Amino acid sequence: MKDMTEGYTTADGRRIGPVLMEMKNITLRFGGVKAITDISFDIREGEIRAIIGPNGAGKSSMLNVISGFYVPQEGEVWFKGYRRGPMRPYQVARLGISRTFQNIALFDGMSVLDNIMTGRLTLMKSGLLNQALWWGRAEREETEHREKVEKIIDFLEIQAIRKTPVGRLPYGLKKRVELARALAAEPKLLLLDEPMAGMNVEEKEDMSRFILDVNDEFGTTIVLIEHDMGVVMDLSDRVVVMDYGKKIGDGTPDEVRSNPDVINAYLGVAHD
Amino acid sequence: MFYREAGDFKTSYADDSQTFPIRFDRLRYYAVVAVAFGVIPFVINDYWANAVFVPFLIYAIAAIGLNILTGYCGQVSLGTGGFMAVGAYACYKLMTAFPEVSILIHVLLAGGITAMVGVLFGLPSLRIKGFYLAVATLAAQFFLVWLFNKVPWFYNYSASGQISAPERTILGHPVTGAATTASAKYLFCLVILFALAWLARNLTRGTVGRKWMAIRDMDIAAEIIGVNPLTTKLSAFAISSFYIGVAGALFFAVYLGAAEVGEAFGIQKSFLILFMIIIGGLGSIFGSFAGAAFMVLMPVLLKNILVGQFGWATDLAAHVELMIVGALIVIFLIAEPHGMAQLWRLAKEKLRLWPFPH
Amino acid sequence: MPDQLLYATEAALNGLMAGVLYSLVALGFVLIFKASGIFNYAQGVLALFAALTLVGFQNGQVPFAHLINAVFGTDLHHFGWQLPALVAIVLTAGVMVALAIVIERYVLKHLVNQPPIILFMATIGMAYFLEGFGDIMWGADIKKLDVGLPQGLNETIDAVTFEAFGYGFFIDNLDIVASVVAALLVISLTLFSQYSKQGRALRAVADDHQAALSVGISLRFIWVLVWSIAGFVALVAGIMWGSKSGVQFSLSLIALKALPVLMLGGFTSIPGAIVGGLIIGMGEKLFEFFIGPMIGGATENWFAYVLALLFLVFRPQGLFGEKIIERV
Amino acid sequence: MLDAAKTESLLEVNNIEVIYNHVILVLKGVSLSVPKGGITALLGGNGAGKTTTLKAISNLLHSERGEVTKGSIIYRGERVQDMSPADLVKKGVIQVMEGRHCFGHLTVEDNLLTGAYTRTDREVAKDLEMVYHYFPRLKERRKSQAGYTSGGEQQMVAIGRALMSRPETILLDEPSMGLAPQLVEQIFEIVRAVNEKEGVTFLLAEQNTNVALRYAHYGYILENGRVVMDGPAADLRENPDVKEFYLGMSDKGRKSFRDVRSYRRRKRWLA
Amino acid sequence: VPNLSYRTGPYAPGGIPYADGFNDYFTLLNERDGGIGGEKVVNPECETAYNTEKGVECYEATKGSGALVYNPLSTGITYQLIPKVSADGIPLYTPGYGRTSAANGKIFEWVFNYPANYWDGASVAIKYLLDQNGGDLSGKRIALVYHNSAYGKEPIRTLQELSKKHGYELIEIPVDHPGQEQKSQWLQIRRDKPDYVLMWGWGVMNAVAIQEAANIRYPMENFIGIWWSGSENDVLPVGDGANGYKSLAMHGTGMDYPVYGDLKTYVYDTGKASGAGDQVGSVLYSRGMYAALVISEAIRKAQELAGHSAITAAELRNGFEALEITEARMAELGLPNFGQPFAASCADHGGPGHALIQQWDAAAKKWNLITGFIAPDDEVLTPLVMEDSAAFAAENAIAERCN
Ligand SMILES: Nc1ncnc2c1ncn2[C@@H]1O[C@H](COP(=O)(O)OP(=O)(O)OP(=O)(O)O)[C@@H](O)[C@H]1O
Ligand SMILES: Nc1ncnc2c1ncn2[C@@H]1O[C@H](COP(=O)(O)OP(=O)(O)OP(=O)(O)O)[C@@H](O)[C@H]1O
Ligand SMILES: [Mg+2]
Ligand SMILES: [Mg+2]
Repeated sequence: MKDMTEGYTTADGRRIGPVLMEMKNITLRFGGVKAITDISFDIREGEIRAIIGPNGAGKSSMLNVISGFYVPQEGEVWFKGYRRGPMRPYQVARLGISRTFQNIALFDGMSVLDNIMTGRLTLMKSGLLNQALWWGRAEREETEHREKVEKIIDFLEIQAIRKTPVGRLPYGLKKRVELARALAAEPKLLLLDEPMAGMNVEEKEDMSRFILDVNDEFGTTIVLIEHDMGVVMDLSDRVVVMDYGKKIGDGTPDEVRSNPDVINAYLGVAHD
Repeated sequence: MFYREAGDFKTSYADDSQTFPIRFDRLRYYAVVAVAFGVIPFVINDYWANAVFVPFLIYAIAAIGLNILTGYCGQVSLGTGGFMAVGAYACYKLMTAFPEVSILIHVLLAGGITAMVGVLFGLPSLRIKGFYLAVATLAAQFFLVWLFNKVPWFYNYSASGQISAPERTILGHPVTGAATTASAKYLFCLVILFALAWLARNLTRGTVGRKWMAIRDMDIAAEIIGVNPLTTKLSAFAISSFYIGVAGALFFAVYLGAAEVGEAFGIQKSFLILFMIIIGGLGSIFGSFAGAAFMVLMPVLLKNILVGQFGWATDLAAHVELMIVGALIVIFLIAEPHGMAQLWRLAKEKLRLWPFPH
Repeated sequence: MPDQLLYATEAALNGLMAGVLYSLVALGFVLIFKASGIFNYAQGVLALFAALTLVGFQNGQVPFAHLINAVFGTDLHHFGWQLPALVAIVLTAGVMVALAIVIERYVLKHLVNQPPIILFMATIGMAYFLEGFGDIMWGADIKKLDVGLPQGLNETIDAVTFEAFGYGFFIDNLDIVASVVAALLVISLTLFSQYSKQGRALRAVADDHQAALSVGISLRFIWVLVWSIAGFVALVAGIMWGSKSGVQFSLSLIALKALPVLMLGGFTSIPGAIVGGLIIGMGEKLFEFFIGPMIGGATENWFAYVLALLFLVFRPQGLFGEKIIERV
Repeated sequence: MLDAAKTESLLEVNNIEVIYNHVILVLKGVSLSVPKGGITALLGGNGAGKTTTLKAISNLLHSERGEVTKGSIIYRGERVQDMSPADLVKKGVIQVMEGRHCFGHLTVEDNLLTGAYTRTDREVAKDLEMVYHYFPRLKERRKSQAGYTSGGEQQMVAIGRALMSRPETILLDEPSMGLAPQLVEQIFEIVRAVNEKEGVTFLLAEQNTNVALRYAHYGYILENGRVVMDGPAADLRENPDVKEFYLGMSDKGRKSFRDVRSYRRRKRWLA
Repeated sequence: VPNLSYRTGPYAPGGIPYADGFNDYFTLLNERDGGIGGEKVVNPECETAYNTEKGVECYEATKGSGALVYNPLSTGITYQLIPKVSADGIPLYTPGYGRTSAANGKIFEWVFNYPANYWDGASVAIKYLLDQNGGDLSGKRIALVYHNSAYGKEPIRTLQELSKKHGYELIEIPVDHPGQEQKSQWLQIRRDKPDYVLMWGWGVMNAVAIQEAANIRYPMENFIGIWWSGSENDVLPVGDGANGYKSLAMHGTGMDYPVYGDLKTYVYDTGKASGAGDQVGSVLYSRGMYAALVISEAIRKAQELAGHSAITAAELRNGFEALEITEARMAELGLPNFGQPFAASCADHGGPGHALIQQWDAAAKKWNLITGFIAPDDEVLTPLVMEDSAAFAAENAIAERCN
């Protein structure tokens, strides 16, 4: 076993750091429905951590717990070595956690560019008056941030639709814009909820490439929920498997793949 | 083919976030401004000023204000009339208490006071959403009107509760009171509108505007990506109320000259301004102008046509006018739910493609 | 009982009754909101229009007399008949159905899938139109509406309470009738929307127009149905309010009294409209009665809203409204 | 296996053009023919126009400010373009919309029952049991509001709802989206079962080309608003371009998503 | 003479008959006499819907075309027009409504509100009650039910002053626009059992109030409305319950006046009647006619003073100021015992302020006058008028005239 406290280096030479976030004994209920039951796992710096499980297992709920939208009835969330107290989601975002959503949550009334710019809101500082007069800091800031955003736009290859209102985009491009918005915040931890749903193989390949590049270039830690086992197994370093709100497996893709519980509950047949 | 935007030739991002990125648009804008400042003041008469231009300018301010709240931040408000009343009464109290201070300052202060009141009534928006909020803002509407009607301090204990604007001057020209000339009224309102529209434009194209729009389009997602709903919504309420307060102050002091709160700032006003922004286009400054122009001009026009041209009896004309206004609103909404601003955009899109469709 | 308590009870009872009258208007709102997510501002004008039409039929007024006379120089006013109330009511109900069909055909149909605020504005446009139309059709003068409902002090209650407390309570007969009618309406409408196939379809339409279309729900039919029912409810409200105050433009402003009721009860709940009405009616009457004189009176307009607002802060969807789904 | 050439075609789409908002031309002449009792797949990348095609058929375009400006849509020999979606459902064509579109405030069960809105027979309860049999997860959640169920559960509701109307033809828009792998197989098994047992015709838009081509009889590939290729599913599966770009197979079998990092441009059939 | 009327909106039922009466009288003059002094009077109508903004529009639209005088029948529009007409030099005639202190001609050069105003009305009502009670109201309780607006609030000050003088207790009960629902107000009255109820209402509020009063069995003869609460519109919808209700009146009503003969010949029978023609003889019709009559007399006077017939607005003002209408003149005009005689002066734009009391007879559907003209208590009113007009003068830096 590798040294798990201080991190390790993967086979392809990426550096995985110490634990960034730790979920301890999380339980989340909605009235009578137990969405998550006593789940613990950790996320290491720089790794791609996948969460898989059948529909309704509680994966998205887990992301919502991480991003502060759901408050679990029991359990603790530790981030960067500190216990995270009760926080509103926007405060969590300011810690450097950003995400995409399963049911696309873009701002339909805005252009692609503006949507991505909203990702940088937590980083922009100019005041109301400044903005109103469009002087000095406001204008400078706008230009600076615009440059950064343009880099992301280039990176995700969505230059052509920069000014299109997002409402008109097809599903797959929306997902890409959502990723761009999340990236624009320059997060430490990026949460992706089914980023490849509704894409064909080629588009999935593109998306995989983006995810890997983000992880590589910026060292961003990524939590990924995905139903395409090919993608999960190829991309992730470690996988948590949930079923009916419980954790039924946790480990490297290979370990998970051969876990009989997982095969039984989720995979159906052994995937290669 | 004069409408050209072949490709994106901007070389800097600052250029790209200009208000009018297309040259032709920019020219047209300069032309409009030139006419508004350089021609109209010299030809305007009492009728045009009082029946058309001054109300249009003032309503445009109010419409921009409401558009910030409703069009940009997504919080539907039916309390506009009440907030205009706050502006009007604040202005009245200031004018009578500090006669030596410039009316311009009074108007702005009145806006400031309205902003504070707006924030107060904006607090419930943190929990209440959609139509529930819209109806809840009626509480502000009715309460404020009642307050100004009931507390004699607000109307300086006058016998009937009416307030009348005393004469005040700017640079020696009266801008309120009976002696005001048409062009003074017009210019005073125009200058304020111009400045406020410019500020609104700046606010809406930058960070603040994006926060508002994010809240409008999907408040939960906005909060998760780091928008603080409290400050964002309240800032929208504050700024919107500021505009509406200024509009209320001008409405009373410059336009009407005397006002009775229930009549001048009743719920009808709230609806009227809401109409303006919806017909004009939610989330568009240009739309606020277009909507205000439409709602001010149309009844005047209809009346002049029906009564003046066709010689109908006034009551018949008034009823037909109501029907036509109602029908036009519906027709407009059916033709283009996103308002005149969108119609304009689509027209431009078509023009740009012209003469090759698609 | 001490006097104050007696007065309070009387005020509260009357408040409850007034609340029922508000509820009658609110019911129309709820129906339409439930069925299509449309916040129908025209409900008040609908009530006015229904009442005008009813009076017109009853008195044999010539519709559009004013216009006809103006155009043809004739002097028409009345057909010279008097219809029995029941016949007039049935005819008016027919007119309301026709109106529903027209509204669907020329307005709603073209606004499928639009954001709620657009639909709301369209109903305001319709309100303007109907107002002008009603005036042209029947004239803007004040009219007396009498379909034979009892009005005024209820002797029995007065006598009984006088026996018991030494102070006779004032309860208006009209209010009693209104309460009975409202109860019947609420029960039947609740049954309809809870237990019929159409009821389920209504709620589906409110949630998602497109999806409703995709499963084969005919928006057309649903809307005509609901607007007809709402028109009928408006007729009932129009009769009650018209008997009270005569029929003329101001009748349409009762919509404003229904809004806080709606807000408090929840936009989507039929029983909510009644409960909301009762609470609002009682609250505002008691407030006006006891606190009003201290702060200058005429508090009813805003108090109802403030009361509703307070409730909303604790339950943003109103007492019985459907929870607003917040998920990502 | 069905032979497309021999069976009569139930639905004919002839050279349709679709314009949104009067300016955005999305479909530029799409023709399809859906054979009776077959499963036809509509494939293509993001924004190719699959959803638009399906909506054009089921007449749901109107509510999105889109319209069919050219061409015709014939169902059982009858022009259906000007019919209301409700009438079309009565004729037996129902669409499962992309992105689930459940009635959020209704319970799962009520959602399913709305599917039976157009039916007048007495076997609704039986079909409800059938849907619950297909999707046991829904039975567990039958009393909860659909708005609060998970993404996959909503997808099941949407499909189940369509089945409840006992349609003759189902237009399925991305049924596999967001479903767990074994459920994807299961859904396609259901599609096949319903198709074979009850003779229901399917037209399905799918991104998951792999599965879609395994279950479909015939396929169309759409790109940029045009049909660029069509043929029996088996043939398409063997086509090298389809293999590479839609199935993610290279000569050496499936390649890892980790390895596709280098920049690479998709081959276009149309420039 | 523009007619700023309102035939739509919440107050249409009041606006329609008034506008009809106003128009018909001028039509009569034109048809019968060929106008006034040979000049035909045109009175273009402009719909305000009781709305101040439309009022402004109407004012601006008509003032350019040689408008001589305005009569907007709305207190709100009046307030707004006062500064405007003063600047433009056009008289504003507001009989029985508007700004009461405009009676002080020293300050309000361009505004005339004779023959009577709200404060006169309030005072006359109290006078009448004094009469009924043998000159003593002390210990009595009088409730004022009023429209919660500028208009409704007008009498409060006067009634307060009078209560000091006569020792009655005043209970103020406001009713918000539009006044459809007045349960709590009338329960309050039922509880407090005031000896008398006065009402300053307009529009639907009147009918509802009278209905509620009937419902709680309030003795109708103790319920007195201002002249704006005393038209057929207010009592007819209530039916029998309204029997015995009283209201003030500035003038007679009904069709028993010779002028109706001429109106019939020259106006109604020639199809020139304004509106639907079904309002003839009603209280508000009579009032509109009365206003037109006063204006026409002022025009006559002005023509006389100016020495030519095509007078200007400023000349008309002089006519208004010098106007004197005697009973003999009224009889000559076909309206004997219709209105009170009065004479204006530079300082007095308010007239004597006398008023009648009328009572509704539900069976006959008819108003009956039950008193002669009663004079107001000028001792109390004059200082109030002075005070209020002085405040206006101070606010607007107006110097007194007529000294
Ligand atoms: N706000 C809520 N109220 C009630 N129940 C909820 C809520 N959110 C989630 N649930 C329930 O919790 C369970 C887990 O939902 P979740 O969305 O986390 O599933 P998931 O694992 O993401 O599934 P999928 O793969 O289908 O998206 C589901 O059964 C869902 O119905
Ligand atoms: N309402 C609309 N208004 C304008 N353009 C639209 C609208 N809906 C779709 N489009 C455009 O039509 C094109 C085709 O969209 P469509 O949704 O049919 O694609 P699709 O093949 O279903 O893609 P996906 O696989 O992503 O769902 C896209 O380019 C999209 O931008
Ligand atoms: Mg999920
Ligand atoms: Mg699609």
